[in-house]
Amino acid sequence: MPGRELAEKVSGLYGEIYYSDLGPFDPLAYVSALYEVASSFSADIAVFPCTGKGRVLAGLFSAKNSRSTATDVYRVESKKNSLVVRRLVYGGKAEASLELNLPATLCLLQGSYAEAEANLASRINKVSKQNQSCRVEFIPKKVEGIEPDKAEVVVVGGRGIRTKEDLKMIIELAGILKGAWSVTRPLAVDEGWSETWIGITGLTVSPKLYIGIGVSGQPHHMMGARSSKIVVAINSDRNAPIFEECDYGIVGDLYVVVPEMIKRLKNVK
Amino acid sequence: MRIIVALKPTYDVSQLKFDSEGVPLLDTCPVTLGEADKCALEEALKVKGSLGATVVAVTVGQSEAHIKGIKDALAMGADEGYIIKINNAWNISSITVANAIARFAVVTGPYDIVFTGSGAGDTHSSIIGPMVSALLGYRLVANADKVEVKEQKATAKCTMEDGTYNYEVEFPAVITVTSEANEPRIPTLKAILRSKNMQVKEIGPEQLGLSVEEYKDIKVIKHMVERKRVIMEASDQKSTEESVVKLLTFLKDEGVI
Amino acid sequence: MSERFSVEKRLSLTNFKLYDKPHIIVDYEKCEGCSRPCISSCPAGLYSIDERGKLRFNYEGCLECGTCRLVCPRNAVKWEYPPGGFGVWYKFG
Amino acid sequence: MTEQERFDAIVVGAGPSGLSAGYFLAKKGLNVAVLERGTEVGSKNVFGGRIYAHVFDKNFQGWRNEAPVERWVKKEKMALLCKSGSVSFEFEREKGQGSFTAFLNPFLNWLSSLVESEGGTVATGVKVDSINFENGYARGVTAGPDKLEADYVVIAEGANTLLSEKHGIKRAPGLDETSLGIKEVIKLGKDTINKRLSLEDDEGVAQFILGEPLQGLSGGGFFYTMKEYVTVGAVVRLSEFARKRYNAKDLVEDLRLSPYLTKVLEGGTLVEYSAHLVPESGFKGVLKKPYGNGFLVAGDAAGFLLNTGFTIRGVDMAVESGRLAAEAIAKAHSEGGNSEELLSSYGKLLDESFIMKNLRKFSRTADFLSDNKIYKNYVNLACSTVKGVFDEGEEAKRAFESFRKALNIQGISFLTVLKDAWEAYRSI
Repeated sequence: MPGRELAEKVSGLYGEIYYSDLGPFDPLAYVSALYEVASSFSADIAVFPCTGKGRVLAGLFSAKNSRSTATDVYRVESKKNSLVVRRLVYGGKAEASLELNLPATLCLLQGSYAEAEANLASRINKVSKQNQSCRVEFIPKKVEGIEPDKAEVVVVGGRGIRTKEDLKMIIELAGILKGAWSVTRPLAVDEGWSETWIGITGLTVSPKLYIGIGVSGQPHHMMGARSSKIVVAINSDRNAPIFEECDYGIVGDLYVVVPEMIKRLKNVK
Repeated sequence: MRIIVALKPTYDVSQLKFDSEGVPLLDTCPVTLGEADKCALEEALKVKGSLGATVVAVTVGQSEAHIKGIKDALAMGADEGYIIKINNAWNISSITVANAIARFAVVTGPYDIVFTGSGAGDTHSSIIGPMVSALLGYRLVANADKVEVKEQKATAKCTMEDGTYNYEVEFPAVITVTSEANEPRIPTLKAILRSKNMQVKEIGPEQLGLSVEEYKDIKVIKHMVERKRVIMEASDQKSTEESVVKLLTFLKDEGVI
Repeated sequence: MSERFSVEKRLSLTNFKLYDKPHIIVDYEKCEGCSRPCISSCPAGLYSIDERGKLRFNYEGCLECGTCRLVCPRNAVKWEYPPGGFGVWYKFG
Repeated sequence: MTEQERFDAIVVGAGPSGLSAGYFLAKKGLNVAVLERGTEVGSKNVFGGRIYAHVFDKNFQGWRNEAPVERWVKKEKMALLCKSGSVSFEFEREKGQGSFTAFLNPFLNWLSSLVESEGGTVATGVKVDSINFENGYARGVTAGPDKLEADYVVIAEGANTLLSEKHGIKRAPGLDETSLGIKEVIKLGKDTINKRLSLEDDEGVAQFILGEPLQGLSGGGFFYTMKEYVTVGAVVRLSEFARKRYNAKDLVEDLRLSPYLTKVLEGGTLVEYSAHLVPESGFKGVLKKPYGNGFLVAGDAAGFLLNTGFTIRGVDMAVESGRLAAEAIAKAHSEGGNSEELLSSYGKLLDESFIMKNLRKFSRTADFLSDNKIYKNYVNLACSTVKGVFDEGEEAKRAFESFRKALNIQGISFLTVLKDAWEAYRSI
């Protein structure tokens, strides 16, 4: 999406909006645009999303502009000259509270705060084009159906799924529930069965309902799904860590349980 | 070619336990090099094998675990190993770590590539590589799932949230590597014995002109997500039907389907 | 501490650096008809019988004690240690 | 061949015996490598919790200031647990300095640092696959793709004797000759431990437990206090799990949940569950010739473990056998050979050492301890008798009266008791 269009989309949420048309993600070109904006006024807090690109930009930006940094932040309390933040650590198993001096850079976890109302008077500014630091070729992911980070129901397939063909079951279940589907990182990156995955290096989702099917619940995956309202787990291994942090779980063969779920849901509808 | 590999030994998060008050039992948790860090080292060793390179492993901290981490890197095949002697390295700020590595690169450099893991095994902030790149003015490739290094430049495939990026960068560059990039080698007996005669070199913060910043008031406790944990069994046809019916009823009552 | 912990729970408290291939191979054919002392003897409870009466073994959680090798009356347990650096990692011992 | 690929001696296994051998070999100037399969020294080792100090006092100068001792054993306790109650004895020393509690992982790391400070090499993450024999002589080892040469190989592989069996040095032990030790480590906090057991900071309890929770199995339970932790475990013969179908995985939980222990352990956090084999054949089953051309066997692998009926001694015997193996190798080395004959001094040294003296002295113990009557009937007998003596009913009972009644309940004749008592007198 061109920069101008994007900027208009978030108009009302921010007082000053800057955009630039920089092409596909070249970290240094992107951050130098940020440097340019930052040099025009002295910001106390810089906030980035907790995504792959967000973290990269936060690191680049804070090294020059704030030096005080925390990622995976889900609560912020401001003091006079500092921020007390709560962040996830140890793969999301633990939380740490720490104090950051201002100016500070934060990567905020999606779903930590409700969306703001768009009622500000916005001014849109353009930032000049920056020098490329490398050659980039971008292959956007193909998303079929609803995007997981925007859906109210997310059905996720994990290592328990044996073949790509079997993913159809997950997609069908997601369809019936009017939700999105995704997978864990190994299925996306190693097997190439999906363009998206949920987890610390992929998408963070915060749906009303998360259903993990054949998902063991490794911390790096669960960090991407922890803010879901209800977590459901279906797994044949009763020792899978996901059962420790689900609301409802079924210990059983997913190849029996999921078709049964689909059957029941279809009958109801 | 000269390569730095920046390494961080971390608590093996998958093994971490907590006491009844939710305080992490760090004494009983194994500490090892992060998986992504080992992959970063493996990439450097691959370059050493194909193009010839001096691989310098470095970590920030002086605990037993840091020394062991560097020894492991030497056993895997690094040519030199350094610890940057900073006390209480678990609590120092990210910028201090990044600065330490950047200053180290300046003092012992020049280097062509700085490899590091895309994220550490414990915090997984993924910001150290980008910070080092900004501090050194090196180019940056972050989260590489596949790396190929040639004489003058590197190409890398990076999977990010919106798709796949194929980068080509010239040196000097910082390249952060994910744990998908390769299978790190397991040191052989002879490699281990050879590394036994190698020294883990020490370098102090004053030698690097470094000021150390600690995070203030760190408190770590178990992250409790209140979950209901209603677990049902589906071992045969009957129990499967019952569990599924119960599950769907629960979900309706919750108002999520 | 007055609750009983399942063996799975206790194993989840013990540290492991799991190797991706099993270090113990059980010859299930040899097991047919055996009284299977391995099931009661394994302190990690890794041997079990499935619904068809077949022996099942899972090496994940192996404490590397060697008991199953010694109690097997049919020499059906091919027992090796995991490769160097892998397997159970006792922090106390 | 480079220097790194050739050693005077290679020790397989960095347990108490292997590291001791490594230390004394290095001290005598031999080029030695100790190879350990665990990712760090101690990561594969398990024991109950107590070590006897004498062997360190004699051979490791200044060790009391350096070794990671948890607590010095001040109180020795023995508890017989029955359905209706328990009988316990306690012996309290004025000052405990004879044995101490420790965790094996840090303790072995300390020993390992001694080996390295003497110039020896300790390599971890190395699994030795086989010993290389040439013309009937051990000539080194193979680990994965690598071969390593040495004049002497010390086999200190522990109780699970895969290597020794592979090379025909010993046979696989029988189910009555081996026990399984299972242990739980529980974090309780120093103050709680001190308060509940009336201890000062460095004073500890070593406790031996028999009876009900172990369901009459041939074996005993133990409880040790560390600084911040306690260990609870049991050592039971393999034959009991195999033949009686008692579930090994329930053993320590049954013990931990006995009313006798739950109060002490209240509020604790379980942090580790471990299991390890224990060679328990005593004198009868000890490896008769723990040496051959180019190799020696030390520690558990050779069966150097003593169960006196009340205590188990393993680490001190292992350390001493490692030391003697080093002595024998140094002697053979100075004589310029590695033949069985030159290494036979190991046998003589062992024979004169406390290892074999103790094993001989307790030669009848292993058989005695395999009698199930001890674990079931006699524990109950003791409980009923003592209960009778303190009976709160109308009629006060004389001790012998209670004892006779208890005998009746257990269905044991007085003569059997006398015979067993005589056997106990001779054995333990």
